[in-house]
Parts: sequence; structure tokens; C-alpha cells
Amino acid sequence: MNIPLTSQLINMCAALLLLIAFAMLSQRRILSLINLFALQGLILAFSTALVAHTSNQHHLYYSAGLTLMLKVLVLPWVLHRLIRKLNIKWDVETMFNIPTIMLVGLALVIFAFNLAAPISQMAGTITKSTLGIAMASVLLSFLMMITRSKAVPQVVGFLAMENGLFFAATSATYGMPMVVELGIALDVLVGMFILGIFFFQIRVAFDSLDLHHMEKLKED
Amino acid sequence: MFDQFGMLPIDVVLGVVVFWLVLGMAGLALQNSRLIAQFIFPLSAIGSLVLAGAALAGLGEVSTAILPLGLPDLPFHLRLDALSAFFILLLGAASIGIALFSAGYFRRMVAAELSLLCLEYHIFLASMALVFLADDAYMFMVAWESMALSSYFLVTTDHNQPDVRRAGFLYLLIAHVGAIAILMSFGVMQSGHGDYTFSAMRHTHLSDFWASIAFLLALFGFGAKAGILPMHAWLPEAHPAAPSPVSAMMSGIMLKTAIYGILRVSLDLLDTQLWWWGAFALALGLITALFGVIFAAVQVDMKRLLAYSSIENIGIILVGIGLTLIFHAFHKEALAALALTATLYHALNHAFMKSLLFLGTGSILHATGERHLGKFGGLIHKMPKLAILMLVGILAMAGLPPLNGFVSEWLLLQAFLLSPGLPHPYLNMLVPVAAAALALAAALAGFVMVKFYGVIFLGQPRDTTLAHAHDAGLWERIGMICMVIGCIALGIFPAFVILHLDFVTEMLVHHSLGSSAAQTGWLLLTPIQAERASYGPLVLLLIIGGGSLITVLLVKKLYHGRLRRGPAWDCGFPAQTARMQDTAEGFGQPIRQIFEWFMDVVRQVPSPFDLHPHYHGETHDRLWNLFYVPIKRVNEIIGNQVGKLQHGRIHMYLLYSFLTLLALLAFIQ
Amino acid sequence: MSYSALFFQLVQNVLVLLAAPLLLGWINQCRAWLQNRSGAGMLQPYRNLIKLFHKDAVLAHNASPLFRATPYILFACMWLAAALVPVLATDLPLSPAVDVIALVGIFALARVFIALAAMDIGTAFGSLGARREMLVGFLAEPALLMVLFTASTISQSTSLITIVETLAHKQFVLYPSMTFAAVAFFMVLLAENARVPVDNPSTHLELTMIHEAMILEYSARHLALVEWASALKLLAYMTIGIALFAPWGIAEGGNWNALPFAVVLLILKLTIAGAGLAFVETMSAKMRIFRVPEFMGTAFLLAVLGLLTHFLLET
Amino acid sequence: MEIFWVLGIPLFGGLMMAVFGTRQHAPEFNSALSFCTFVASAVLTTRVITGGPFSIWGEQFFVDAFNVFLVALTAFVGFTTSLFSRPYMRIEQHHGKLSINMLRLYYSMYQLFSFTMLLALLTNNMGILWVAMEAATLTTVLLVSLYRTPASLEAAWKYFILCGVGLAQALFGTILLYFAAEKILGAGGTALLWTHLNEVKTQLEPTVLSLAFVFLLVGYGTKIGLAPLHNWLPDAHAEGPTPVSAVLSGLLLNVALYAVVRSKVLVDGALGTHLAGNLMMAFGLLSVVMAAFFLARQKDVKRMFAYSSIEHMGLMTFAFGMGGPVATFAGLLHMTVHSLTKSAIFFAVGHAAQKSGTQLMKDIRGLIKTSPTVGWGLALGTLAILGMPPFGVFTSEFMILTTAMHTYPWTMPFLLIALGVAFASIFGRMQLMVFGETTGHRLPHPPAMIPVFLHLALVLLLGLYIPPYLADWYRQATALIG
Repeated sequence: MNIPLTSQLINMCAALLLLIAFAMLSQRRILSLINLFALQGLILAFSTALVAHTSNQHHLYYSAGLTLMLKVLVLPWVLHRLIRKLNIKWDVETMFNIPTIMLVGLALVIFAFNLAAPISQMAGTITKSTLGIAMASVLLSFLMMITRSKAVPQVVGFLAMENGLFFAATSATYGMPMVVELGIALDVLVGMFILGIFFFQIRVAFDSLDLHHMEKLKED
Repeated sequence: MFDQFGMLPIDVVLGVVVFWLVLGMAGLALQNSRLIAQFIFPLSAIGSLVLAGAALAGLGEVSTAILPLGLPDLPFHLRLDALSAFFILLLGAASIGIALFSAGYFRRMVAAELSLLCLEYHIFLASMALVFLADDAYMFMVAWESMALSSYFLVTTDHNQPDVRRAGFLYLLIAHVGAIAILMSFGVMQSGHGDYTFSAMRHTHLSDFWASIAFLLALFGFGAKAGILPMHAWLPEAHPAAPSPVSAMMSGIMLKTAIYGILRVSLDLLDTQLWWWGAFALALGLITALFGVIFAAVQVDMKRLLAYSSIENIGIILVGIGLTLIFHAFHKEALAALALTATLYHALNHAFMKSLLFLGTGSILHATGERHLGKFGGLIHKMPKLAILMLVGILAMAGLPPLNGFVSEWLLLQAFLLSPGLPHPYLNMLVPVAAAALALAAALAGFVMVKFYGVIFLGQPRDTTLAHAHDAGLWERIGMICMVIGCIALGIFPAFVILHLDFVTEMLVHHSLGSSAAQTGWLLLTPIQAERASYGPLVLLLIIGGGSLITVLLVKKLYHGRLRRGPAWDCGFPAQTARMQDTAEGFGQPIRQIFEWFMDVVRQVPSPFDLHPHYHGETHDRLWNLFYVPIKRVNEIIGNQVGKLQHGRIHMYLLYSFLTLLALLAFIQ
Repeated sequence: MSYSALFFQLVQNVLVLLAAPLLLGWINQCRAWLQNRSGAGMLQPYRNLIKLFHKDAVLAHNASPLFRATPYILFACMWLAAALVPVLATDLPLSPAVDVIALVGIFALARVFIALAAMDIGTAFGSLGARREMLVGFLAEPALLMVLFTASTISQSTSLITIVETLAHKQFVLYPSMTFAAVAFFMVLLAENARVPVDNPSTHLELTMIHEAMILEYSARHLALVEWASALKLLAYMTIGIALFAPWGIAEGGNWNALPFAVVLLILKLTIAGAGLAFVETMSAKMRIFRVPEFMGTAFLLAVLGLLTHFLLET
Repeated sequence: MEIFWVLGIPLFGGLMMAVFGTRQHAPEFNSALSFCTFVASAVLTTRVITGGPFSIWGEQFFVDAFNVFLVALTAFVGFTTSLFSRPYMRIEQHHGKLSINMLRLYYSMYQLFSFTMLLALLTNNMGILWVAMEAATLTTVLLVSLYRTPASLEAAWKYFILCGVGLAQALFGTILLYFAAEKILGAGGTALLWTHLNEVKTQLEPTVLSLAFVFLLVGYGTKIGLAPLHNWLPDAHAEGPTPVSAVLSGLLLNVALYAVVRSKVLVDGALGTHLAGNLMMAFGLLSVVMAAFFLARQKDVKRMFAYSSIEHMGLMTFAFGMGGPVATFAGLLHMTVHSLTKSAIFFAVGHAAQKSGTQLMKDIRGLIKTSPTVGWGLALGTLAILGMPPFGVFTSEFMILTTAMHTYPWTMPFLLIALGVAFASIFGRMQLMVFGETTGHRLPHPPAMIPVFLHLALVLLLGLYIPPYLADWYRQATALIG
């Protein structure tokens, strides 16, 4: 089988993304988590650029640039600033059994591959197997959000999910129309902005970013 | 009757409906108690009179109309056929007296409340008329629920009392659940072609299974409104809570809308009738009737007593419907016509007699401020005019000849007696048992009515406040006299009435009693043949009345009329206080004893050494604990379980969404 | 409606009126004999009535018009009932107006009135009597109705005349249903006419009395009418029993020739029935009032069984 | 051009309010902006009704009967809500719950929120639709947390995270949609345009589309509040300011449902089966039933009506899931009447809660006594939302239930039980709040009851008489949805 180098590289990136998703799933420390997120963004930008190169879709270069800007530079920077301001640098997550989570994650990956298999068959793009990985990383991020008990890691999980989606958009479909991508980027930015405000408010109201304080609204 | 004015009866009926609505609005605008009472309500009675006239004229012909309201493809269809005309006649005739009574009853109410009540009252009337007129499912449901809603607001007129609110709640809840069931029944009957008109439903053929579903849903839905077991719980709560004219209207007229609905669905809209529907209705009706009358016998609140009595009568009417269905299913049309006639007759009778009694309780309530039977006694001396009117009411209610209650029971028993020969052995066995149960219920009704009348009007006053009681006012008496006239006329001239009922039986079961019912003249009622059964109420009345008069005259003539007044003898007991009479509880005691397994009795028996012993007994509906409480409990349990899902942890919420996603993905794969 | 029919009706009206106290006297006399007493003689009821009519009526202070009207209504009802039952001839012009159901209705009407009148004065005994009377009534009435229904279903009619004609005409068939019905009817008769074991017409014992408790406050002519009505009621019940269970020998239609025979036969039947009643009354003890519902329930059950048997075995 | 005004006015308004929101007459200005939006949308509506659907700006915006009806509804309810929020917010300010800066944020976000909803409705691009939905979430998050109380922050947080995650799924669905579409339509701008997708829907790859629909349904379904994805909804409704609850319930949920229905049209075309409909029915039914049992245990009045919204959104989803002319018509009608009624209820509830100083139902008593308008508004609104004729909610429930009874009879026991339980729960509590002895006190500003009765009058009208042009409009939309 003769797969062009770029394709191999993209597949490599996909594998790396998956690996990072697993790493994030098991990471306890917030700072490392953010760093992993930045790394994920970097790989994403790289793979987008690769796709742009192979498919000659020029707008994907903008996408790559946007990703680099937003997800590798701005967001991690904002997050770093936030945790410094809120003084939660040393927060350590208490999570339940990491091996179990990993096992569940593994099952999810298999499930996602399975799901994506028939679609990948018909994908005309060079990167047809990436859809499964994208879906897997979305699901893994989802799992991460479920298992995190602090606000910041949850948000990182949320952003990682966006990354997964973005990867799906670029690698599987050569990117969405530019308008849409700009819109999505704007939303992410505004969302982060709002979240930033939010963190401060929550911090003021609850004295902590621990989500266990936010279980008051319920059926009793 | 209205032809010379170029109007169809249905136009007149619609005119009256509009007139009522205008009156209601006028009442809301007037905000003046005296004006509303003495002006609006008598006008409303005139409307009722016109309505009754139009309905009488409309019995013989079918007229339709379409109002440009409603759904886009489904304007409001109206139809005045014999069945609706009969029930509109019932509505009009019975509401005359109620409106006149209201003119007197409400005159002292606060203006703001009265104007609101006036609006609700007239919407209630108008929506009932529209229920009878409706010829498509949508219009029917709109009118039906408007009726429920307006009557709910009428029931909660006195909403400061928690009991009243509770009653209103229970009422509307059960009514609404019933309405959903009715709606579903229509859903079955429209059978997917999206045409909700009744005429389309008439032409739809349903399989036996679906027809049965439709029938059962309708029976459940309408039964909830009628107070058929086990959906009766609202009735004894709501009727006492409402102002008396409203109770009269609800009991006398509104319950009949449910009867109308059952008849409409089972005999008109569904094209097949299965015999077991009839057997089921029959059994249900009997249980309801017996249940109602037994509980009526042990009540201590006069309006609750009447409410339970209404349950009984609805049961009897349902028995009639059941019989009709059985006969109709076996193509015994003559018998079906007889049973149906009895059913309709009883519905009409009940409208008059129960309204009369409820109106009477209104006068008593106004005169004494009491509802508890234990506080009454000897009112015949304080309210003699009312006592006479009420005597007619209880005699009719007890099903005694020559009044109207007897006629319908007589017809129904005739239908039972003629039923042998059904091609189904079990039914043949069921029928005599049913007849026996019916006879038992009828006899118990006598017990109940003696208790009702005796405890309120006879004996010595049990409470000192009764000394200030005054007789019913003029308007109130006029209203009740209308009812009394109805009771007597229906009792004395059955052959004449049946001639008019024939239009309905002809329409529903394609047979009528007309040819035979009056074959020996209007004097005698002979439903099938003179040799088989006949009844001449006028003769009876004349003989009993005449016999009494002759006896009086003879005794006066032959002996002497000397009379002395003295203290009561009472076997020589010296102390004669009011407390020595039977209380309402006491009077019901034998029934309570016999049927104790049937009810939930809470007793407080005084100790033998108590110097001021007070016996206290309360009877509760066992079905409440057997049926309603479990439903409530299950509801709470499910609610608690469901509530646990929403426990405030965002992780779990995410997990739900995650699992949902995975499940769906797995599903489509 | 022929003149002969009118004549029959008139004769029967007068006859029952006059004969009713006699029947009561006969039963009382039989009871006396059976109890080894000499008795007051068969005409004692007449003497009682005359005595009562001559007395001054005493009314309680708070008696209402209802109280005063009741004896007359009661009397008229019972008179009508007794006059309706075809005993001598089956051609009675009043009969079409009142069939068996209406007959039961008339009894019920009378019962309701007397019960109301009993409650009117507001004495302890009055309301007690009324309550017990209604208790007995609500079970007796359907039982009676069921008995009559059994006969009606056999004859396919609720008209008394048709029933009697059918039953008298038919070949003698032993109807098992009618046997049940007869027993039930007899029990109802005992209860409805305030006889032992349900009630005792000759005591004023507070624990037991039903009928007497209700009429305690009546005196003089009112009491006379009430008593007379009771006698009429007993006669009516007796004749209904005869009409249903032993109708043979009645003068069908307006058959003049059969009439003398019918009269003799009727007297014979009534004599036997009266003696039988007295015998049963003497042999049984008054039961506790709480037992009465059971007793009546049995009667009701028997009557229903009778009707069921008819459907099971005879159709 | 109308589209420009419809979108431009609120966008411009949002910016203006951000600047001038602290002025004394900001509330009136806010209402005026909403009114202008409403007028513009009315003009747009007449144009669509008379001239038929059209699209502009490189087909990026598209108007047909389906969305223009929602545009008109959104603009109308947006306008009446702004009328309501005028006295309401002043009273809140008077009670010291809000500062002037918060009010500025409120007015600004209110206009932007209107903009995002209208954008979501008017855009032809499924991607932009997603963007607008996300933006709507973001603006409302700020509105929900307006009071800055711990509870409101918690509610807003949950709202943000749950809806954010949900919408991420929707984005994935959109990507999959694009993935399928680009095969047919080619990469680039047109592949996400709904009109184009609609034309080629039968050629779209079924497996991809079914997968896409699952993601879209879960995504937008979170926003609709379908059980079990609904958990954010009661919190957000209960803790946000009442006008926000009104527009959330009345409008935003509708817009999310709109997105699902648009997707369903495509998926149905591609699959040729009833899969999408069945999924929607299942979700709808589950929502109705679960919401009913949640209703039975509520103590907070706004929370209760939030659950009622879940119930009704479930019913609409169920109706659209059933499909067919009658059920779809009913679904559209239900959207309309539910918006009107539920927002009216929230208006009344808002004032009732202000009067009693609490949202706990046990402390709200005897409204009819102290302020008959609030009391009657709440009573009639509640009865209307419970499906009591002659109000319009009944009309649509009538059609939904009768159709369901025939087509899917097995759903009937569930619906019967759910509607019964819901009725008992809401009605019993409403009765206690409205009737009886009162606990309320006077408000510093007269309550805004005109919107309430205006809405209820419209709902009543729809119950008794649906004007022919409105019916045509619904029918056109029904034909579009199929």
C-alpha cells in the first residue's frame, strides 16, 4: 500500500491527538493539563496545515493559523493567567480510579472506531480514518468532563472537545466554510471570555472553584 | 313552532346561547347585586324557557349549522337532532326554576362576587347547551371543558375555605383526566382520516377491538364527569362546596351531559354495539347505584347526602344504558327502545327532583346557616311552604307513585322483566340479579329520603338557632314550584312524555314505544301491551287523593272532629328533649351496621361513666383508600425516584447526556 | 269497561274494607286458641275501631299537618291496594292502572308517610320506630318485588290480572321457583305486617317494637284509621299470596256463575291462611331487632333465588 | 432588506444599550427597539406570506413560512417581554437586587439575545445556525447569572457547561452533515446551506446522516430541554430574572426545536425511514412523562413552570416526530401557543413572586384578593397551559392526542398519565397561590399586566378561531416540514 507521506503524517497526528486525549484523561495537575491542551492545539494546527497543503484548500491555512493563535497561544495564556490570579496553581484533582477511567476510555475508542468504520469506507478524503479518531477524542473529552470535580479542568475538557471537533472538521471534511469557522472561533473566544468572568464570580461567591460547592440546585 | 318566523330550532337555541353569554357579560358589567339578581336571572329564566320550547320543536327534525370558528379545516359543526334536542330540553326546562331561584338566592351577595358568578353561571349554561349541540369532536371538547372550567369557578365561589378549594381541585382534576380519555376516544373514532366531525365518525367502521377501546375510553371519560364508580370521589366534595343553585345545576343538568355523551358515543357514533359493553355498563351502574345510596344513607351533611344520591341515580341511568346496549346488540329493538326510554325518562326526572332538593337545601342554608343534619329538626313549623315543596321532592326522589321518580323506575323494571330470552345464558342469569339490586337501591332511596326529610323538617328543633329560621323567599319559591310542577307533570302524564321520547329512541335504536305506549289513551302507560304491563298514575293519584278525601269527609260526617292538643305521650316518658330523637347518624345506623364491611367507619363511643356522652361516628369511602390514595402514593414514589435524578451534580448530568449519546449511537448502529 | 266489572270493583272495595278487621280478629282468635287462651272473639277489632272513632283525638303540641294527614293517606293507600288484588274475579277496572310494581310502590308510599309521621313529633320512640320500619322496608320491598317478578316472568306480565289468570289457567305445574318465592313471600308478609318473629303487634316493649312505636302518638280516629289500614294491609298481603300461589277457583273475567264458588273458596283460603299465620306466630319467638336484617336478607335471597331458578329450570 | 432590519435593529440595539443602558429611560428605549424589531419582522412576514419564500445575500439567509412564523413569534414575544421587563426590572432595582450596571448588562444582552435567536432562525447555513445557537447560549448565560447570587451562578455554570457540551455534539453533527453534503454539493460555501441540502437530501449518505442526526438531536435536544438532557433548564429558569425565564421558555427552546426539525427534514429525506421521527417521539414521550413526575414535587414556582416547559417541548417534539399534516400542524401551533402562554405565565409569576417576596409557592397566597389582575392572569394562564379549552394549547393537544391515539396507540397510557399528573401538580399549586387568604404586599410600581392579557387573549383566539391566513401559513410550514 502506498500512502503518501502527508497522509501518514496526518494519521500520525491523529494518533498523537488520541494519545494526548488519554493523557489529559489521566492527568491530575491543572498546569500540566493546560500544557497538554496547548500541545493538542499545536498538533491540531499542524495537521490542519498539512491537510491544507495536501488538498490545496487555502482557507484551511487560515484555520490553522487561527487555531495556532487561539488554542496554542491565547487560550493557554488566558488559562495560565486565570489560575495564577485565582491562585489555584497547585490544585490537585482527586479523581477516582484512573485505570478504570482508562479502561472505559479504551472501550470508547473501540466504540468510536466501530461507529466511524462504515463512514470511513466511503470517505473520499486522504484522511479517511481520522473521523474515528476525532470522534474518539470528542468522547474522551466528554469522559474527562464527567470525571473532573474542579471547574478549570472541566473547562479544559470542554475545550479539548472543541479540538476534537475541529480535527473532525478539518481532517475529515477539509474544513467547514470560512464563515462558519470564523463564527465558531468567535464563539470559543467569547465563551472563554465569559468563562473568565465566571471564574472570578464563582470564586467570589463560593471561595473555591470546586464543583462540589455547586450542588445546591436540585430536587429535594 | 318557530317556522313562521323563518327560524330553525337550532337558530333559536344558538340565539339563546348568545343571549346567555350577553347576560353573563352584562352581569359582569353591572356590578350591582340587586340588579343582577332581579333582572339578569329572570331574563336568564326566560332564555331557558325559549330554549326548552325550541328543543321541543327540534325533537322531530334534524337541523345543522356551521359556525365559522374553530380549527381551520374544522369549523364548529352544530347539529340539533332528537338526542341533543332532548337533552337541551332537559337543560332548558330544569334551568328555568334554577334561574328563578337564583334571583332570590343571590340577592344578598357581594356585588363583585355576584357579577363574576353571574358570568360563570351563564357561561356554564351556554357551554352545556353547546355540548349538546356539538357535532364535531373539537367543538364538543371545547364546550365540554368550558363547562368544566366554568363550573369549577362556580364551585370555588367560596374559595377562602380550604375544603372548598380541595373540592374544586378534585373536581377539575377528575374532570380533566376524564376529558383526556374522551379525547382519546374521539381519537380512536376518527380513525386516522383527520376528520373530526361526528358525521364522519358515524360512517367509520371500527373493528370490534377498537370500537371497544373507544367505548371504554368514553365510558371512563364520561363516567368521570357523571360520578360513576370509581371516579365518583369529586361529587360528594364538589356539590356541597358549591352554592346551592350551582349544586342543583351540576347535579341536575351537568351530570346528564355525561349521560348524553355515553349515549352519543355508544349508540350514535359507534356503528357496532357489543353485548358485553352493555353487561359491563349494567354491572358498573348497579355497583354505582348501590354504593351511592348506601353512602347517602349514612351521611350527616345534607348536601353530601344529596350528592351521594346523585351517584345512585347516575348508577340507575347507567343501568338503563347498559340494558339498552344489551338489547340493541341482540337486535331486540323494541326492548332497547323501552330501556332507553326508561333511561331518558330517569335522566329527565332526576334533573327536576334533584334540582328541587338542592334548591331546597339552599333555602335551608340561607335560613339557618347550617348544613349539618344534626342541627336541624322541626323546620316544617318554621318553613311550612318549603316543607310542602320539599315533600314532593323527596317522594319523587324515593321513587314513589304517582310522582315522576316512580315512572322511570317502573319502566326500567319492565325492561328487566321483559329481558328473558336473550341468547346468552350468563346474561339471563345476570338480569334477575341486576333487577334485584336495582330494586334494593330503589328501596334504600326511600330510606335515605325519609331520613333527609324527617331529620330536617320533622321532630323538634335540635339547635336553638333554628328559632330564627324564615321561610323561603318568593323568588326561591317560584323557582322551586317550577321544579315541583315538573315532578308532578312528569309523574302524571308519562304517556305524553314518552310520545316525545320516541323521537330519540327512533333515532338511536330505530324503534319507538309510541304506537303501544299510548294505545289505551294518555291515561294509561302501556309500554308493550296492555296485558303485559300498564300503569295509570293519574288514576292512582285520583284514587289515593279521592280515597283520602272521602275518608276525611266520612270520618268527619259520621263521627266528630273533636281535637285536643296535649304533650306528646311517648310511652309515658317524662322528659322530652330534642336530644332524644334520632340524630342523622342514628337514623343511618342500621345501614351502617349492615354494610359496615363496605365502608370505613371511624367511631368514638363514649365511656359508660361519661356524664355528657357524645357519640361520634364518621363514615369514609373505602374506595378513597383503595383507589385514590394508592394512586397518590405511586405518584409520590415515582416522583421521589425521578427526583433523585436531579441531584445537583453536574457530573452526573454530563453522564446522562453522555450515556444518551452512546445509547443512541449504539441504537442506530 | 262493563258495568259488571264496575260492580265487581265496587263489591270488592266494600268487601275488603269490611272483611279486613274480621281477618285480623280471626288470626288473633286462632292465636288465642293456640296459646290456650279464650280470646276476645273474632269481632273484637270492630269493637276497637268503633271505640276509637268515638274518642276525642289528642294531638301533640308540635304535630304538623303532615302528622294529621298521614292516617288518611295510609288508609287510602291500603284500601286501594287491597281492592286491587283480584281475589274473587279477575275483571277489575282499576287493575290496569296499577300493576304489581305499582302495588309495591303504593305500599312504599304508605310506609314513607307513616315513617315521616312517626318522626314528626320528635319523640324517642317515634324516630326509633321510623328507622326500624324503614330498615325492614328497604329489605322487604325488593324481596316482595322479586317474588312478584317470579310470577311475572312466568306469566310474561306484571299485570296482576294476567298473572292470576295465567297461573290459574295453567295446568298444575310445580314451579320450583314459586316454592322459593312462596317462602320468601311469607317472610316478607310477616315482616311487613309487623308479625312475630319480626315484630309483635301486641306489645309496647321498647326494645322490640317497630310498627307500634311509630303510631304511639296517634289516638282516637287517627289511630283507628291506622289500625284499619294495617288490617287492610294484612288482607292485601294475604290475598296477594293467595292470588300468586293458590289462584285456583277465581271467577275469571266477570263470570257471575263462578262467583259464589269463588267466594266460598276465598273464605276457605283466607281461613286456612289466617290459621297458618297464627300457628307460625305462636310457634316462633320474637327475634332481636339486629337479627331482622338477616331475616329479611334471607327472604330477599330466597326471592332472587326463586327468580334465578325460574330462568335456570323453567325456560 | 427586511431581514437586514430584523437582524440589524437588535444587534445595533445591543451595542447601544451597552453604551446607554444606564440612562433613566433605558427600559423604554429597550422596548422601542424590540418594537421596531417586531415591526420589521411583521413586514418581513407579510412579504413572505404574499410573495412566498426567498433568500438573499448569496443565499446565506433564507425565509420561508416555517421560519418566518417563528421570527414573527420571537419578535412579538421579545417585544412584550421587554414591555414586561420595564416595570419588573424597576421593581427589582427598587428591591435592591440589581444595580444600574447590571441593568445595562441586562438590556444589552437582551437585545443581543434577540439578535442571536433571529439569526438562528433566519440563516440558511446550518453552520451559522450552530454559531447563533452557541451565541444565544453565551448571552443567556450572562442573563441567568445576572443576580450574582451563588444560586444564579451555579445555575449559569450548569447551563453553560451542559449546553456547551450539548452544542458541541450538535457541531459534530453539523460537521457530519457537511461531510455527507460535500460529496454531493462539493466543498465550499453551499454545502451547508439548508436550501441546497434540501434539494439533494435524497442523495445524502444515509449512514452518515443518521449518525449526524443523533449528534444533532442530542446537541440541540439539550437546548430544547429533552429528558434526560434537560437538567440545566429548571435551574436556569428558576434563578435567572423572570423576563429571561420567559424568553428562554417561550423562545429559545423553540429555536432549538426549530433546528432539530430542520435537521429532521434532511434526515428523513436521506433515510427514507421514520428513524428520526421515532427518536424524536421517544425523546418527546420521555420528556413529557419525566417532566410530569418532576412537576409533582416542585416547591419553587418558576422551577415548576420550567418543568412544564420541558413537558410541552416534549409534546412538540413528539408531535414533530409523529409527522404527518395534522401532527406537524399541531406542533407548530403548539409552539406558538406555548410561547405565548408560558411567557404570560412567567410575567404573572414574576409579579406574584415580587409581591410575596419569594418564589416558594407555599408562601404565595391569595393573589386574587390583593391584585386580581395578577391572580387571574396566573389562574387563566395556568389553565391555558394545562390544556383547558377554549385556550389554544388545547387545540394543539387535541390534534396531537387524537392523531397519536390513532397512529401510536401505545403512547396513550403514558400521555394520559403524564398529562393527568401534570395537571394535578400544577393546578393544585396554582389554586393555592391564587385563592385563599393573601400574604402579598403592594408593589412599588404598577405591574405590567397588559402583556399577560394580550398573550392570553391571543391564545384564547387561537383556541376558538384560527384566522385563515394564519392557518395557511401553518399549512405552508407543515408542507415544508412534511
